[in-house]
Amino acid sequence: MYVNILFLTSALLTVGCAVAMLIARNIMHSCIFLLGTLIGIAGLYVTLGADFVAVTQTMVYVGGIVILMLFAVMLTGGKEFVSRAQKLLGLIPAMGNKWSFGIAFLTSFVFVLSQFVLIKNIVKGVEVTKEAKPFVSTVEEIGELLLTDHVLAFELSSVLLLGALIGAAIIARPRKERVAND
Amino acid sequence: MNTTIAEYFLSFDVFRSFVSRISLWLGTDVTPFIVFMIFLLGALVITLVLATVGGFGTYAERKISADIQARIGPNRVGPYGLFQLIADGIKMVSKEDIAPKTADLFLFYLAPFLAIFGVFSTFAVIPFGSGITLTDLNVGVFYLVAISSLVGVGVFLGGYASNSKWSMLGGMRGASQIISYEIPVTLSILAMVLLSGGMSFGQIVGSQGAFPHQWFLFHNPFSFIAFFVLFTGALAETNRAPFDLPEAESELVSGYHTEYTGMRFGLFALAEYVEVFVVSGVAVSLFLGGYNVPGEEFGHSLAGQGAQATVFFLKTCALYYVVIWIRWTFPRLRVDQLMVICWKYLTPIAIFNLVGCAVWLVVFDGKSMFELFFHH
Amino acid sequence: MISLVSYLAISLLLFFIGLTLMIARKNIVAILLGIELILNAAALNFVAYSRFAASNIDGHIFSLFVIVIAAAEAAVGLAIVIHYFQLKETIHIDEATELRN
Amino acid sequence: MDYTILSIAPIFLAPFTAFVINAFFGKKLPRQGDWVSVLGIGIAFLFAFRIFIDFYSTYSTEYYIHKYFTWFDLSYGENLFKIDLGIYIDNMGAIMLLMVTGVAFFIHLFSTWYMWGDVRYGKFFTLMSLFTSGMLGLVLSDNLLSMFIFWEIMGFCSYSLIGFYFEKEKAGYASIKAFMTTRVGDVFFLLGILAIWHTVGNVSLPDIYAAIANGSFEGHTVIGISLATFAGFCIFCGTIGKSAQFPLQVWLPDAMMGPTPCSALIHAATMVAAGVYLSLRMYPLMVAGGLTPFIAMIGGITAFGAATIALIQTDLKAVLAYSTISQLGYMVLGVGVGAYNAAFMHLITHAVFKACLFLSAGSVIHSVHTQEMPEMGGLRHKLKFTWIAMWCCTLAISGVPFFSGFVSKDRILGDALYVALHAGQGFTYMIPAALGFIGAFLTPFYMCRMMFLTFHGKPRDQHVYDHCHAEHLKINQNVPLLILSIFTLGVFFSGSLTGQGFVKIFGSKNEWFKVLVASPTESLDKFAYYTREELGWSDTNEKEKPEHSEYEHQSGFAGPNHENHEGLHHAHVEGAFGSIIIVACSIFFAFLMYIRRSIDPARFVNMFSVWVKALKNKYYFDHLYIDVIIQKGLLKFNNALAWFDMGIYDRFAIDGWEAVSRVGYKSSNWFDRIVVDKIGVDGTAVATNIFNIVLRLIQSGKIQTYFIVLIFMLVTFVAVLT
Amino acid sequence: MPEQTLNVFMPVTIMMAIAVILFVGALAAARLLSPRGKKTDEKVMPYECGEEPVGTAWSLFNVRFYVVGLIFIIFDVESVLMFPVAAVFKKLNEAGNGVYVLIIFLSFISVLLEGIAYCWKKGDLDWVRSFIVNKNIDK
Repeated sequence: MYVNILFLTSALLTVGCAVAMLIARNIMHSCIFLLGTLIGIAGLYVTLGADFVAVTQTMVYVGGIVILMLFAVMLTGGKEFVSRAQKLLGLIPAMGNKWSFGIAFLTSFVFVLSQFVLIKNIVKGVEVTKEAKPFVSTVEEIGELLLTDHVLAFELSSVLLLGALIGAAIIARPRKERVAND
Repeated sequence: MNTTIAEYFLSFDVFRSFVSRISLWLGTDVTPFIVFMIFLLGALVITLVLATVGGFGTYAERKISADIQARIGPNRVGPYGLFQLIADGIKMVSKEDIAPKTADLFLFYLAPFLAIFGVFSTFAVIPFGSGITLTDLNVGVFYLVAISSLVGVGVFLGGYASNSKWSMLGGMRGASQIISYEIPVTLSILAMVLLSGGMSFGQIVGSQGAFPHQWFLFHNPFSFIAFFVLFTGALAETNRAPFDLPEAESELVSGYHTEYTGMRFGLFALAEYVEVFVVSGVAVSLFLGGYNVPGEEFGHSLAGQGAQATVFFLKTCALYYVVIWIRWTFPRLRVDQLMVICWKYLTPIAIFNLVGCAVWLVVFDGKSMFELFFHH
Repeated sequence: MISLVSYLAISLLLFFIGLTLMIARKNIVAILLGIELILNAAALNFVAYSRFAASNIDGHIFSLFVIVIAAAEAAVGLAIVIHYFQLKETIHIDEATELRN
Repeated sequence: MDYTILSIAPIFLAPFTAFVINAFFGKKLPRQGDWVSVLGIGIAFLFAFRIFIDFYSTYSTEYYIHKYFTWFDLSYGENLFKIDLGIYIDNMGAIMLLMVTGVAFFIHLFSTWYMWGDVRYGKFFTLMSLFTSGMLGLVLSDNLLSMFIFWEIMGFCSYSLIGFYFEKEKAGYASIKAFMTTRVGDVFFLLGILAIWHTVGNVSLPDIYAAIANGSFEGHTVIGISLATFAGFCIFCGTIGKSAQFPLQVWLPDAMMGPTPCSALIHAATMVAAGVYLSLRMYPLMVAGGLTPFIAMIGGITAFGAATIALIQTDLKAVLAYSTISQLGYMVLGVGVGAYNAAFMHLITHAVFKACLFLSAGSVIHSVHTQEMPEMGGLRHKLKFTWIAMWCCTLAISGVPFFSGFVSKDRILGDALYVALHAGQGFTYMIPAALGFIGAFLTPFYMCRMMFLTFHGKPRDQHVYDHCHAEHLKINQNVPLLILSIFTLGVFFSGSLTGQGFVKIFGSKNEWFKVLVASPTESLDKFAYYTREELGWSDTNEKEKPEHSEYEHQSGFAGPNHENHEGLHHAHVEGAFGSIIIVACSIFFAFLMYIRRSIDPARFVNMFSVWVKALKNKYYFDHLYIDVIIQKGLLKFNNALAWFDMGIYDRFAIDGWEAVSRVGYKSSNWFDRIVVDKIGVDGTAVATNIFNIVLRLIQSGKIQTYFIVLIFMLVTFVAVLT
Repeated sequence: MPEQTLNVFMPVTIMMAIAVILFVGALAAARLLSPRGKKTDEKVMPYECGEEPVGTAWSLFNVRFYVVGLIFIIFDVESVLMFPVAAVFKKLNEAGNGVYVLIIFLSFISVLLEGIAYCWKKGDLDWVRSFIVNKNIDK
């Protein structure tokens, strides 16, 4: 009962916010709907018994990525989205127009359909365990897996993040010339 | 392992037989319903208590500041001005709700919700006693850190949506300050997770004891430092002085909630005051022995739970007092100092503590300083 | 009743929306939002399979690393967008055609 | 020997660590960290030597090391679907490791002299270390996926090394050209890996061999052709790109824009060797797919065509570059005609003498500060040591008896002759063999021409001659040349001077090379019942070492019909004598032409003026690729751009679906044509037209348009698959 | 589905629901009780010390904020990965694998330290040095 309610709520939140994200005309609102979607997905993780992943999702996305996105939106002109092309042609609003949406919708639909056809058989081939698994916290298992089977990935991810940090810091660093100009 | 308040109640034979009798009487198993009711009641009670505490926070703040400044403080409404809080509440509710005309209304209305949501969701894991914890998640501390980062989004949106320059500056500062100080706080918490061997509050509090020498605060030199890192970080995360730059009233009017009025402002303020209490509670649970009272058997009984909750509240309130004390003692930082303190002092120190705790754990096999000195 | 298929359906829907977002929007940040959705759809699939079809929880680890990579991707991607904006004063995707010739 | 991860991994890790150290701290180290790189590759060499000694003393074709772990396993039910990562060393791998580490070590050593004082001295060594470690990783890999990863690492390194002097515009273009051209092959390679993964469920080499032995490839088809053929073709395309085979040979001559030591590394030990090594590794697949005539043809054309271009080059390094392409053609020809062993042997011998040649050329260029041969001449008086070393290598590459080139190249030619004449294959192999023999005539000629023009005769440009520094013996300059030129002697590879037991090197075995490297096709049976045991790193599934047994003489060839040993031996004798005569004629001819000057080269130029013009333009390949395909397409595309930018949305709006599906259709159409009819496409109107339409649609520079095209490609792919 | 076993998450959900209800309830109460006056121009004007607001506030931003967010997210993710490892550290230490885990843990942290050292050295952690408003947007 509880799981079902949680699932339904989370699924509704996820899909609803995703759709809202799609149709929102304001990029700031899109970001906030992304937040809702991500929290919904965290809820879905909970219904799958993945407590650690759920909380990680919340921590990284809510605390990190969404805030970063909001900052980035502010830095790139915020809501007032200026585009030279827009002025030129006057028919391509930044958030897409009905044609771009139409094309995108059809393309994605075809793609998803083809993927559906492709994986349909694989899904059938997967043996689904029917019996209910008792909920056991995954923290310890994840910790041990990270230290044994996936230790390389664990270590490498730190290197990846270091690379991302350095790379992004170099790219985003305020320009020296700009300082001089001001 | 995962114990909830419902499991605590169901561990009493009396209660279990009571439930089974009702089940027999109704002809169906009512345990899930009872569990739900316990959760609901517990949640309501805790919300009520903490909201009141948060309300009293404003009162305490004014009273203590008055004390420090040798004034009297609120003294008109009720005895010693105790009902000031109710008066404030009524004032909040009955004020007109104004939104700036250029504001982004959707986000303007959403922002206080995110703040409230982020703070209130953390109540679910705060350990008031070994039984009086709504739920003792295995990812407890982690969950608390994660969900409270919503407040940062709320603050940012509050600043953004108002479309006022003061708000914008405050929101920016608030968001970047909150996320920055999350790092040393998380790393300090990580050190305690390391020492206790689990992320659940039950585990962390359970591996401490009632007496100060069993607390993680005095477990080793690193954890001693880690407490101060955490406490400083917590002050900044809750925008308390001397880190109250986002709402620095002398420079930014009122920061991110400049444009908020009435109940919306009230909710922001409530979230803020309650959050201070929550982080004090977390600091108490992580470092100051939490709800621990002497005696194993005693702790499980109902009276023991009362004692535990009392101990917890006392410690937390003491810490709350320190927070207010600090506010009225230290001057506010500049924004560059704020960043320097976070990234150049607190974070390296926190990493150092983490490494120190890990090495200590391996070298001394998890024994605390006192065990090493006196256990022979 | 909740089954594997319900999760897959949600995941497919998220993927669909993410893809549409990626193609339809002209704002680079919005495209990055779409990518986040797609990554999340994939991560959700990992966990769902791990719960319903696998005996281990490797799927959780995978989705953990998906989140890690998403964070790195967002950080670098947004940095590039910001830098691009500083150079060109626009983040309209159709104007980002410097590599064309 | 009991191998653990610690006794194998340093071969890759030592250069890689050197790369990491140099990349981060190179500038702070003394001498900008060059010694770190040299030390790293030296350590790798020691470990490789240890492994080689072990394999050599075991002396068995059955002996191999295979250690792996499962990276991830997505198998469901009966269907294998997983990826293992690991190390696979057999005799071939061991010899290859020794060669790569050894040659790379000497090249590194030489670079410390050659590059000293360069602006980006430290960066050069950083990249060289990464380059070498990429190659070593590729040799060590037991599966195609990690091979591909290292393959791409090498691609990146060659890009940055060729464009090392990026101040020069030409160098920048050359690096982009190299990168983009090899990328064409890489895409096919990846496609081949996917095809194999799809069929076998794993990309590990033993598993692929087992799958071929068990006939798992049979019955599968992709777009109408057999899967083995498809996969083999795709993987061979990787070789074509990386080893600069026809028709993707255009990048290698330009690759000389990089510093000379890096050219030496690219031409000898790493980049181009990787391509041939890959096709040797996947040899059973090529055989199973029936691709050998095709491969032989490509090899023959390359060997011949490049040799002809080399005839008229005046740039010292260009001659060497074309000779490399030509020699690589021989190796591929060897693969095609089933001379597996000989092809590999040629890879090794070529690596040694080509490294030496390039280093010598570097020595010359460093001394005279020019690369143009007409400005040189008479340098033997000043660069005595280099002169001797270079002559050794020239004789080796020419195929003069007792030098290594003779041992290997003539075995390839002998096999080619055999399959062409005696193996009952009809005319299939005739043309490649004939081309190979003509190439064998041309090789000594252009090499001797190069030598004569550079070192002999009178100085043609007195200014250059006077400014040439006389050679002083230096350890880091001359020792590499000395040692590498010693190893151009055939005796090291055949075990004895003649193969019959005369003048043996101490401790060597007769024809050890021929014995040790057995074609995997032969031993496919050993993989037929091969079942994987799940073993971790700590365990080992080496084969038991067999008793030290005398080797029974048996042919090491498979693929094309090789049953008639007698005929094979006969063909070899014929081939050997034939090629000795050819070489002698050729050298004599060059002697007459460039020393005695009794024949005027100009006469030949006049006689074949049309052809020479084609040669000067490198057979118009650059013209075809750049002027026709890219320029013409892009030019018209640019004109259309203004209209198109305005119109794209209208287009989508009005006939959106039609346009989009036309992109998919036309692109695949274009794809087929460009691959199949590439030779035929010489700027005809039809081809450019199709190209224009496609380009106009997909080259809009708008990411989202690309995205839509990509998705429809994928959808088409799925539609084809299901 | 295992319904009983997920009960530990129920209070979390309930708490969240209460937060929602509280928010909605408080606002509804305010809506009922508060006076609603006429929205004059002065009243709904963003506060700018009583002056007419100049331009919009949505263009005031410093790249520094983004760099801070960037450093934060990287550290955040790293600490997330460290959490499960830290949680099993004690257990594995008792099992005798402490040194192995310590080495892995320390190498992970050392990379983290490298990142902070880099940013420190490059001045990304300083605020004042480039406290410059991005003027592009104001144009």
